[in-house]
Amino acid sequence: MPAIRYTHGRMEATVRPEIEWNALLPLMSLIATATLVLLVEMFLPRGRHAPLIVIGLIGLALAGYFQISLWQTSLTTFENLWRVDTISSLLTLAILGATALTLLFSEEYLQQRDLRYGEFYPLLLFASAGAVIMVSSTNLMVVFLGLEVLSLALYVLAGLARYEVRSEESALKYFLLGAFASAFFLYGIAMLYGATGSVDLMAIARGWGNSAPGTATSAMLIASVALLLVGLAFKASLVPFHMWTPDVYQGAPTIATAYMSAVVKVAVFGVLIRFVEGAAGMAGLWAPILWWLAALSMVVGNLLALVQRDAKRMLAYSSIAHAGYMAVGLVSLNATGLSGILYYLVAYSLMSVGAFAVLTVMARAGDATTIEALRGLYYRQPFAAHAMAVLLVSLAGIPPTAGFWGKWYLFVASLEAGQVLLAILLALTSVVGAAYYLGLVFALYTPPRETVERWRMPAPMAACLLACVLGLILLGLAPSWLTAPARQAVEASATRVSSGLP
Amino acid sequence: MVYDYVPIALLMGIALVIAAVMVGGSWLLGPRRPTPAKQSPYECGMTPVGSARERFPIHFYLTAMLFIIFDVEVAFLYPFFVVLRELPPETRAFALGVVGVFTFLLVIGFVYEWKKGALEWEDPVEHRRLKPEPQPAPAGEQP
Amino acid sequence: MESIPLNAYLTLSAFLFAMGAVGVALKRNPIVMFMCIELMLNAANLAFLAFARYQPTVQEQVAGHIFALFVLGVAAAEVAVGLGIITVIFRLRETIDVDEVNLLRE
Amino acid sequence: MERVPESAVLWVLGLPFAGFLFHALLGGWLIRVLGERTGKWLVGFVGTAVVLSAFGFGWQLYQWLLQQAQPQHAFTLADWLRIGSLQVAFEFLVDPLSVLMVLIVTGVGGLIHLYATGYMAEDTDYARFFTYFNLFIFFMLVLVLAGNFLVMFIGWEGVGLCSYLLIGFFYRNAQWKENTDAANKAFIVNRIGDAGYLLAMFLIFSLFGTLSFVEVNAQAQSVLTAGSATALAIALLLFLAASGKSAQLPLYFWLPDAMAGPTPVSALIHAATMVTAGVYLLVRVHPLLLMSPTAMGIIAGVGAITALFAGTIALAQTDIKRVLAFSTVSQLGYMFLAVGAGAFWVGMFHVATHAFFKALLFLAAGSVLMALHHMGDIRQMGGLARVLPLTALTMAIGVLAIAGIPPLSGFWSKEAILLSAYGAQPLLFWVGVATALVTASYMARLWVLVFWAPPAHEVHVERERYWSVLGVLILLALGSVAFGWLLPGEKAFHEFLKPVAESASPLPEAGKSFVFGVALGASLAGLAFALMRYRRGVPQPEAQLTGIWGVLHRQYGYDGLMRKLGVEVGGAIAMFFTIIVENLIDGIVMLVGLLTRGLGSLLRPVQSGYVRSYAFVMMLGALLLLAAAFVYGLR
Repeated sequence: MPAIRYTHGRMEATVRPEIEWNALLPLMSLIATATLVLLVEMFLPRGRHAPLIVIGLIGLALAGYFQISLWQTSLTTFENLWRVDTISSLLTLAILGATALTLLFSEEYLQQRDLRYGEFYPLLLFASAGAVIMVSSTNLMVVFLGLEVLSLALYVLAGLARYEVRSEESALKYFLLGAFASAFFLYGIAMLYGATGSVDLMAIARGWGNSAPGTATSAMLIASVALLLVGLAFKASLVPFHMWTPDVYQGAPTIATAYMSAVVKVAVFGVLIRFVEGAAGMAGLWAPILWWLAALSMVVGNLLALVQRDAKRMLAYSSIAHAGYMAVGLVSLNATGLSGILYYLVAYSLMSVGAFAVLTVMARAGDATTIEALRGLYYRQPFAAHAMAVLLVSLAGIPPTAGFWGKWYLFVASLEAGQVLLAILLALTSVVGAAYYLGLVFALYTPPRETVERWRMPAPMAACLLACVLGLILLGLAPSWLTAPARQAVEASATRVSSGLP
Repeated sequence: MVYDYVPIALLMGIALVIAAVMVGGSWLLGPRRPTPAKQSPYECGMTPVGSARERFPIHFYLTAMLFIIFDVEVAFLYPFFVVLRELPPETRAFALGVVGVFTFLLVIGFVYEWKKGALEWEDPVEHRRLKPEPQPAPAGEQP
Repeated sequence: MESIPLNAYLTLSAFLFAMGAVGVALKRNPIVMFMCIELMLNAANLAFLAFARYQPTVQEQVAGHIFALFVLGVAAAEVAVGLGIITVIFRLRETIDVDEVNLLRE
Repeated sequence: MERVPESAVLWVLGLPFAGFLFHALLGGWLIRVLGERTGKWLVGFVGTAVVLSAFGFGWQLYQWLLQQAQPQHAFTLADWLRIGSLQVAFEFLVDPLSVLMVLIVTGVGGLIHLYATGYMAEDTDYARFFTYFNLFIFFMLVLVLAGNFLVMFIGWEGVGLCSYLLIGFFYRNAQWKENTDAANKAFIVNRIGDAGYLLAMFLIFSLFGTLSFVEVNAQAQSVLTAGSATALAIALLLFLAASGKSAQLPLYFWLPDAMAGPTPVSALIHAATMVTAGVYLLVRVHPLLLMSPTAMGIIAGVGAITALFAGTIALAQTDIKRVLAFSTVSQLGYMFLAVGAGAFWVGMFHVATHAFFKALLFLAAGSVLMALHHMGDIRQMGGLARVLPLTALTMAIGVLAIAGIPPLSGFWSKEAILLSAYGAQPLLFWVGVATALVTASYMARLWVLVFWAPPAHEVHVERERYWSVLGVLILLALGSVAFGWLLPGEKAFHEFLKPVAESASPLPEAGKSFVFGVALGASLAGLAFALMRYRRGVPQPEAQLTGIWGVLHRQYGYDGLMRKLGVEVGGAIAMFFTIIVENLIDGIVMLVGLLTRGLGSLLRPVQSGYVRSYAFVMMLGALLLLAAAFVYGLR
C-alpha cells in the first residue's frame, strides 16, 4: 500500500504505513539500551563500568528474547523496508550473542590497558544495532544505513586506545578504506536505482529479466552488481579487498578486534546471502567473480597466516581465509551452501570471539601478542590455554568441533554444485590452515624459558570462554540443532523469493 | 533571457563601487602607522599565512566537527516541516511522534557532548591526560 | 526550461566518482583523501537525484531524494569520525602524512 | 506402544554428566574454599549421589519396561548428522539388555563411588578423581543405552579415554613412569580393537544403509547370507573390537598393567563394567554373529582358551591385584565362551554376577592394600583375618562365589555357561571345567595367603577405619550371595532377557546333573588343593618364581613377546619408516612447507602498510571486478 499518493503534481502523504511493531522490538530495545548506557555513562565516575555492562547485558537479553519470540515468523513491514524471517532471526541472535560475549571480557582489558573509556560500551551496542539492521532488510537504503552505523562505531572502537599510535593507525586505515568501500557500495546502489527504480536487492533479478541485452539498463545493472560486490567484499575482507584486515585487526584494541571479527562477518554475510537470493538470476555474472574471490581469499589468507609472527595478525589472515570458505558456500548457490554459511557464521563467531578473548589476557604483559609472547601460556593461565586449544582446533576444522562441520557442509555444498576445484582448494588450504593453528597450540603448551607467575582469570572472562568452548563442542556434537533450522530458513526464503512474495 | 541578469549586474556594480570608495577613502584619508597585527588580514584568530605544518588549537577542528554533524542532522527536519501541514491529522500526530524521537536522540547527543566537556574551550581533562610518549613498542615488532 | 539529458548528469557523476577514486589512491594527506571520498559520495548523490528525476512514479522519485538526504547525513557523520581520528593521529605523531603512518604491515 | 519415559533416560544420562561438570568446574575450588574435610565430603557426596540417583531412574525404567508388551523401545533425542545418505541421530534404545546394564553400571558403580569416598580420602587429587569417575559413568551409560553404532562409539571411545586417564591417575608418585606407561599401553592396545569397531561399522553401513541396532538386527537375515565371507568378516571385526575392550586373546595384555590405577578404578572399570562392554556389544548385535557359525566357533574357542590361559597365569601371580586382573580376563573368557556357544543371555548373566563378586573382590583387596600401605605382594602377607575380620569374611564370600560354590551367585552363572558349552562342543566344556578347577585354586590361594597362612614377616597393619569401605563390602557381599537365586533367580533373569538375548538353542536339559556334578567337583578339588598347599605360606620354588611358576608368572612369555613385537618389530618398522619413508615424506612435507611459506613470504611485501597502496590495490580490484562483470554479463 503506498504511503504517498501523487495528485496534480503535488505530493500528498495520506495514510501512515502499516507497522508491525513486534518486528522492530529487538532493534528498538537494542537502541534504547545503547542510549541508556550512553546516558548512564555520563554520570558515572571515570573507570566505573560495571553498571554499563549489566545494563548492556540486560538489554541484549531483552532484545534476544524479543527476537526469539519472533522465531518462525516471516513477515515484512515498514513498506518492505524491514524483514523478519528465520535467517534474520538466526543472524540477529548470533550478533546479540557475540556482543554479549564481548561485553563479558572487555572490562578486564580496558582496566589492564588503562583504557578507561566508557564510550566503549554504547559504541559496541550501537554497532550491534547497525549489524542487526543490516541483516534484517533487503532494502539497500536500510542496509547502507546499518552498514554505516556499524562501521562508524567500529572506526572509533579501532582507535579507542587514544595514546597509542598503532591503534590510531589502524583506525585511520580502517576509516579511509572503509569509507572508500562505502562509496563503491553506494554507487552500486545508485546504479541499481537507476536501472530498476528500486533499491531493493530483490529487484535485481527482476530488473535483469526485464532489461534487454545491450541496453543501458542492463549495463547499469551489471555495474551495480559489480560495485555492490566490491563494497561487500571489502567488509567481508575477501581478497583483493582484504588489505585493511591484518593492519586493523592487529592495531585495534583486542576487544574491538574480537567484536569486529565476529559481528562484521555475520552482518556482511547476512547481506551476501540475501544478495545471492535476490540476484540468483544473474548468477552467470557474479558467480565466477565470487569464485575467484573465494579461491584467492582461501589461498592468500592461509599462506600469509602461515608466515605471521603475531597471533592477532595471524588470526586476521585466518579470518580472510574463513571469509573465503564462506564465499565457497555463496558460489555453490544451493541450500546446503547457504545454510552452511549460517552454521559457519555462528561457529566462527564463537571461535573468533573466543580466540581474541584469550589474546586479551596478554594485556597483562604489555599486550604483546606475538607467538613468542604466547609461548607457555598454559603455565600462566591454564584455563585460557585449554580454551584456546579447543578454539584453535575448531578453527583448524578438526572434529568433533563445530569448525569441522562448518567446513564440511561448505565442502559438500561445493561438491553438490559441481565445483570440484573449489572443493579441493578448500580442503587443501584447510590443511595449510591446520599447520599454523596447531603450531600455536604447541606454543601455548611449550614450557616457558623462565619461571612465570600465574595469572588470575576474572570470572566473566572465564564465563565467556566457557560459553565459546561449550558452544563449539555442542555444535560439533549435534550440528543438526543448527543446520536443521538454517536449512529450513534458507529453503523457505528461496521459495518466497522465487514466488515473488515480498 | 539576458535581461534577466540586469539586476544582478546592477547589484554587482553597486557593490564594486561601494567597496572601491571605502578602500580608497581610507587609503587617501587615514594615517598610516603599520604594526604587525594591523598588517595581518585578520586581526584576531589564527595567522592565515605561514607553514601549513604549524600547530593551531585543535578545538577549531573539534568545534567544526560538532557543528557539521548537528547542522546536517537538523537539515533532516526541514523537509519534514514542509510536508507536515499537508498531512491528515491522525498521521500528523504519528509523524510528530517520529520527529520527537529523532529530536530526542539529537538532544541526547548534545547533552553528551556538553557533559563530556567537548564544548569547553579550555579542556581540562584533555590537558591533564595528554601523555608525552605513551607507547613503548611491543616486543617482537616487525622491523 | 529545457531539461538537461540524463546522460549529462551521469557523465558528470561518473567523472566525479572516478576522480575521487583516483584521488584516494594518489593523495598523501588523509584530509584530501577524505575529501576525495566525499567527492565519490557526492557523485553517487548526483546520480540518485538525476535518476529520481526520471522515475515514473512519485514513490520511486522520493526514494532517490530520501537516499540523497541520508547520504548527506552519513557523510557528515563520517566527517566527524574521520576528522576525530585524524586529529588524534596529529597529536600523537605531529604529522598526518599517510606514508609515515605504517607501523602495521606485512 | 507407549512412549519411552524419555525424561528418565535423560536423567540417567544427565546426572553423571552434571556431576562431571560439577567436579570439573567447582570441585577443586570447593575443596580449597570449604577446607579439606567439608570440601571432600561435598565432592564425594555429589559424586556418589548423582550415580545412585541415576540408579533410581534406571530402576524406574526397569519397572516401566516390565509392564510393556514390546521389549524394545527406541527413541531419538535429536538429529545428529544428515549428510547425503548418511543419517544418524542421537538415538537411544531402551530394552531389557540396556536396562540391565544401566542397573549394573549405576548400582555397582554407585557403590564403588561410595567406597572411593573412603579409599581416596587422603588423595590430593580428590576432585579430579571424581571428575573422571563421573565422566566414566556417563560415557558407559551412553555406550549401553546407545541405539546405533555411532552413538555407541562415542561411549566406546569415551570410556576408553576415562580408562586411560584413570590408569595414569597417580602421575605424581614414584611409580609415575610405570603408571603412565600402563595407561599408554591400554590406550594403544585398545586402538587396535577400535579399528575393528570402525571397520565393522563402515562395512555394516555400506551393506545395510543404516547404523541403527534395531534395523540392523532385523535385517541381518535378509541382507547377509549365512556363512558368507562378508558375514564372517563383520562378525570377526566386531569380535576384534570386543576382544580389545574386553581383554581377550590376543589383546588381553593391557588389562593386568591397568591395575596401576586406583583400586576403585580397577573394580569399576577394569572388572565390573567397561571390560564387559565387549560382551555387551556382541550380545547387542548377536543376529549378525548368528549369520556366521564359523565366527561363533572362533569366539567360543578364543573365549575358552583365554579363560584357561589367564586362569593358569593367575596361579603364579604375586601381586594381589594382578591375581584379580588375570581372574577378570579368565572370567571374561567364560562370558565369550557363552556368547560363542550361542547362549547370549547366559553371557549377560555372568556379566551381572561377575560385576558383584569381582567388584567385591577388588574392593576387599583395596581394603587390604589400605591396611598395608599399598604393599601388594601376597608372599609378604598372612594372618590378616584377625586384623581385618570383615574384609576377610566378605572376601571369603567373593572367593566362594567366583569358585562356583552353591548357592552363591557365581555358581548359577558358571553352571549355565558350562551347560551351554556342553551343548555346543564337549571339548570346550572340558576346557571350561579345567578353568573352574584353576579358578577355585588360585582364588583360594589368594585368600589363604592373605588372611590365613602364617605371616612371612612382621608388617605394620592398620585397622579398617572407613565405614563407607566396610558398608560397601557388606552390600556387595550380600549381592554376591543372593544374585542368581534369591533376588532375581536364574529363571526370572532368563525371562527378562528372553526377548532380546535368547540363546540360539535351548540349554540341554539332559546333561544338567552331569555338568553340575563335574563342575562342582572341579571347584571343590581346586579349593581343597589350594587349602592344602598354601596353609603354611608359599612353598619355596613358587616364592622364588622358578620353573613352571616362573613361566606362569611371566604369562608364558606372551606379554614379553608382545612387548618385543611392539618395541622391536615395531622399532624395526619404525626404523624403516624413519630411514626411508619418513625421510621421503619429511622431504616432501618440508618441500611443500617451504614452498607454501615461500609463497607466503613472497606475498608479504604486498602488505606494505601504506594506506595509499591499499587503496590503489582496492581500486584496481574494483576495476578488474567491473571488467569481469561486463565480460560475464554480456549476453
